Amino acid sequence: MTRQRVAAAFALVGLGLLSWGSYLGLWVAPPDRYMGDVQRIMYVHVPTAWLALVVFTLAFVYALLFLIRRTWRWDALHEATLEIGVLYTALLCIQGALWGKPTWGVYWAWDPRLTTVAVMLLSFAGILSLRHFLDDPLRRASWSATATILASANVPVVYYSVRWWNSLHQLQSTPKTVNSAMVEPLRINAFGLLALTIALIMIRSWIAEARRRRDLAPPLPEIEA
Amino acid sequence: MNLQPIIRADGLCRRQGLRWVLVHLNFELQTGESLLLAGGNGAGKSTLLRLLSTLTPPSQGELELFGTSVKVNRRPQRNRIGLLGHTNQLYPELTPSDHLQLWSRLAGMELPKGLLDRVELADRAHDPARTFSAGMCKRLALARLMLLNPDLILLDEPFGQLDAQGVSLMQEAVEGWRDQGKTVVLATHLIERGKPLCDRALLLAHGRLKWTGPAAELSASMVAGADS
Amino acid sequence: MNLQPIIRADGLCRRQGLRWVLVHLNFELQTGESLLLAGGNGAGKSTLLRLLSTLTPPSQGELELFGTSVKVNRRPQRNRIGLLGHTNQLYPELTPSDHLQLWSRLAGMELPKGLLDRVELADRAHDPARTFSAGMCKRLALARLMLLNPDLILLDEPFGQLDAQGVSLMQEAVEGWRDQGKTVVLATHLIERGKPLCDRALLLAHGRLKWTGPAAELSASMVAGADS
Amino acid sequence: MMALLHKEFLLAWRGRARVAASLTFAAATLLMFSFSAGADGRLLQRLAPGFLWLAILLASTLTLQASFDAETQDGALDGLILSASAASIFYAKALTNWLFLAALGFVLLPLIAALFDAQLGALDRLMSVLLLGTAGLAAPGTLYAALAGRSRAAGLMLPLLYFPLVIPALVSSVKASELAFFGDPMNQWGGWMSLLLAFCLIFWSLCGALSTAILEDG
Amino acid sequence: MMALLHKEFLLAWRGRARVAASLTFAAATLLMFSFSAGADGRLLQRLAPGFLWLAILLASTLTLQASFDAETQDGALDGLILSASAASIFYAKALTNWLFLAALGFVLLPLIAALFDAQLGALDRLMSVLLLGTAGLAAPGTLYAALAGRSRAAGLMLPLLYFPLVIPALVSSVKASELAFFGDPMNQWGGWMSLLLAFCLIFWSLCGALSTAILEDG
Ligand code: HEM
Ligand SMILES: Nc1ncnc2c1ncn2[C@@H]1O[C@H](COP(=O)(O)OP(=O)(O)OP(=O)(O)O)[C@@H](O)[C@H]1O
Ligand SMILES: Nc1ncnc2c1ncn2[C@@H]1O[C@H](COP(=O)(O)OP(=O)(O)OP(=O)(O)O)[C@@H](O)[C@H]1O
Ligand SMILES: [Mg+2]
Ligand SMILES: [Mg+2]
Repeated sequence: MTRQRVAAAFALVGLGLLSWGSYLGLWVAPPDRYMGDVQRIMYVHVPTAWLALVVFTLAFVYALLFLIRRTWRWDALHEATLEIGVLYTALLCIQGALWGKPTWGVYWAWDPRLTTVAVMLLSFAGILSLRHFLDDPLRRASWSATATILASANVPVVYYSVRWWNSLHQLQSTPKTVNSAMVEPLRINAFGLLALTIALIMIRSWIAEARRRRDLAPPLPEIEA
Repeated sequence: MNLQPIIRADGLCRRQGLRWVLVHLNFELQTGESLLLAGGNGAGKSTLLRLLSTLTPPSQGELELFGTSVKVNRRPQRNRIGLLGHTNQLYPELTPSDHLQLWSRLAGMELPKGLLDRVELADRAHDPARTFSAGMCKRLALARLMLLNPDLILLDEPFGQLDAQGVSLMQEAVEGWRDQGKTVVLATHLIERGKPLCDRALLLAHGRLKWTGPAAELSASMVAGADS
Repeated sequence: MNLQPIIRADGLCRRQGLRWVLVHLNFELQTGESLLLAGGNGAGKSTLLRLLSTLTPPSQGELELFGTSVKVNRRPQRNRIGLLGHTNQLYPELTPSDHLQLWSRLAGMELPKGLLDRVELADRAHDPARTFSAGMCKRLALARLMLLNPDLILLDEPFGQLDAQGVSLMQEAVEGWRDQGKTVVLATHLIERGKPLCDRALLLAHGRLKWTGPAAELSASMVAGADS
Repeated sequence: MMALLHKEFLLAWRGRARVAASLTFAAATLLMFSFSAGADGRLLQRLAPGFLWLAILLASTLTLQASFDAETQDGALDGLILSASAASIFYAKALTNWLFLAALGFVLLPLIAALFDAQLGALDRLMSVLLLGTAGLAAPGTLYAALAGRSRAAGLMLPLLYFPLVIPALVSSVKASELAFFGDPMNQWGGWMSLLLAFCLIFWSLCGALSTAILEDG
Repeated sequence: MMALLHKEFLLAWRGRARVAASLTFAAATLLMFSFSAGADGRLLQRLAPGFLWLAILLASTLTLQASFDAETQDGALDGLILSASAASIFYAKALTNWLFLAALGFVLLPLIAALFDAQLGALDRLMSVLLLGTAGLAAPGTLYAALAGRSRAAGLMLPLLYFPLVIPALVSSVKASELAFFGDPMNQWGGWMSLLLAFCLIFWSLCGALSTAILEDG
């Protein structure tokens, strides 16, 4: 019971902070000098980006822990972080594309950060789909953990190589010093999303664990001679 | 020969997909004993043999082979196990002599002469395995076990697809292993053929252990009755 | 029942790769007769059955089924032939009820009730075939033949992988077909099981016809002797 | 024929995760293309129609092969050949593959538009190119998949036979898509489409006729 | 390990027709690329290095898959796992695949030069890029082929996992080849090669370590 309370508390705090931050971002903060109101997407975009990275980092950690410890808890958390991470990166790409159209004039640019996000999305979506095609729970857990480790090890290399690949075609404006009226909603939203993410990971990993328990604990322990 | 159990299953369970295929198996097998696995279609014989080969891990419960749990490092156990399952573990493009060479090199042993003669494949030694008939593939797979001579030998329907000569070859091989003190586990529906080769029998039905005892006491009616 | 031969082989030869697998076979089978194919491993039984199913064409010689050569249009013949070979002809992802539905629709017939019950797969009617054990797949393949009820039924090692119940199911099926005047050709190494089901026997060795006569006269020693 | 179609849809439905995976595969190929072409946005935009069709082509090899894998794995095709005519087996499979490929193309369109900043100029034209072009791929592809699936090196044989054969379909689809994407000042679209249509007509009938030779013999 | 290597070479030798086929396949892909990129000679020339690597990448998926098909078809892998360590199975396969891909690359070079009218600038550089780049493909590819070959949708899973992973190797190989093809005024070749080398080192060791989890479990 207490676990559920903690998750609910995190979810409530997260939602509360998110709505407060979004209120500040949408109505209180001043519009951007160059981009105008469109720039307000930033208040969700940047927290989504940060959290996506955090969640994938966690996925890597959980995958490693599973391979070392071989306990199902880490697999449940691994599954949860994989799925939430893929969700966030997908959202990130959609938000970014919606923002990119008015600011850059294109939905997508082959800029290192964006490209890395796309590669991450594909890599981890592939791992989710791999999990789907493996019936045996142990195989699923250890093979997908392997794939997660490989994919995570790859992300920095991708970033580095794409940045270099593309060094001549910088499209993105360098992050300008954001004015303090903008910092506050950003920070609030980031913490809100963090709390919500913690709640989501908890809940999703319970689901995974419950499924595994349903799948794995013998429902028929009739002891016979 | 020591009397340490070579196989010890304690609450052994295995789940495949959504189904519990093996449920709470408890049994032991001493080194040098040979075991007959009986049971109807879908009873779980093949699944149990794969568990014993360490190729699939138990979903629950404990399985010890050669005195150590299969959850620990399986490499040393694996070198002592030979499996002849539903598949023959052959490379379609390789010839019998390629296969024998590969297996003996992998095991780091000399290739004994006349092995292909024994399984009556000598005249086809240089044809790729994909051109072989079902029984010829099985014979080649048998040659592998004869070559490697592992300590624990797992046979899934060893008499299937073999002609009369092949069957007696298989029977001789099993008897030879028993004489050498090897442990043989044999799953078959032809229990009349299996009984003389085994000391003990284990009857499975729907993944549960229904009966275990001396092989000679197992009868066809018991197998037929176990399912219902 | 007419006395036209349902199968007539005249100098039938088949070459696989570089090897003549069947050499100058001459035999006839009357409608309603059933034939036991015997022979050692690699004798050519499976190859002959595939020829009889029209799935592989003869390399030389003449093969007539239902009175017409297989070189002419094979479509009408094919609808009257059922083959249960080394493969079970199942789709791994489809369930037994999917399979039955497909087969009955293809043949344009009603799906009789209780078919899955007869092969004891009713409780697994909605599991994909890839999760089935070897014997369960074979049972489903048998259900196909029971459903289609073709005029010429070709069985390659029908008793393999089946448990005792499955074997008697298969025996009953064959007897049922014989009572209906269907023609059954059955290749097996378990000749004691095959003999009571067949009128005539045909002994192959290295692709040649060694002997043909009443099934009851075939003995294990003849089969063993034919090879050498 | 209806029974066969029903079976194909059933197989697709039971393997629907595979369908989703092949979509991701196509997206991955698009990404790979842009990496090997370089980061120049203008260039990428220009190459977009070609990439669209290459992605479809590559995804089609995989799905074509998978569709015959299911048949040959346990010899199911033997049973089919005994109870249905080669042409009906062929057309049922070709039709399903066509629908699948066309659907794949429709899903890739917005992706292409976003990734390569290609305006989806004349959408109706694009749609018809997709429909016709994938039809041009499906018929020879299915036939060759049947042939390759029963030869020894299935994975390799299929593209080997199939790629050279569909070059006309590919070229005219790419050209017609280019005209639909970037405008058609010289009114050539109709010409390419007729070529495509001719290709489809020829190969849907020819492959149907030849399917007998491939599925019934041997 | 030597026994395993010997087996791999034997398999390749017995299946040499397949090897020839994959060469033809790569050539066919190159042809498809040039068709879908259009007939502009200058453009083609510029895209040649990218297409070379794409062709190698696509051919590699096929050969990687074929190399595990032989193992899983009749359960031979089961026997191997019982008698050899996962790492030795993995390295033997990865090494053979590497050699094969490198050889494929060498054979494609003159073809590329002819098809796309690309001068083979610095041949020694090209050779070393090919060696290192194919090494970068071979290690993760072999691991994922082992994994995909035993999951349900082998043909799809392999490229799905493998493509995103080898993007750095692909990008740096393409870049390094471009510099070798067209000259290297800013002396960046060494940088790309170090990146490639780092990628190879990371993944040859990481994949070897992880092969245990994939080949020994389940
Ligand atoms: C890890 C991933 C990402 C991070 C950390 C990130 C971070 C940021 C930050 C901090 C800004 C604000 C910059 C400013 O206001 O000056 C920004 C702007 C922007 N981002 Fe992202 N982002 C990520 C991924 C993406 C993706 C995948 C897209 C998809 C198209 C995208 C599209 C944009 C756009 C269009 C802008 C505004 C344009 C500009 O300021 O130049 N971002 N991002
Ligand atoms: N992947 C799977 N998913 C679900 N059930 C499975 C799976 N694999 C096997 N089973 C089930 O496990 C049971 C035991 O299968 P197993 O192959 O061990 O039987 P068996 O005793 O060898 O039978 P047979 O005599 O027919 O070979 C069967 O009921 C089968 O349906
Ligand atoms: N593709 C091929 N190339 C060369 N020889 C082949 C080929 N296919 C089969 N053969 C040979 O044909 C012979 C007969 O094979 P077949 O499968 O018909 O034997 P069988 O009587 O069914 O044997 P079994 O009892 O072992 O099943 C064997 O010697 C086999 O090696
Ligand atoms: Mg079994
Ligand atoms: Mg046979």
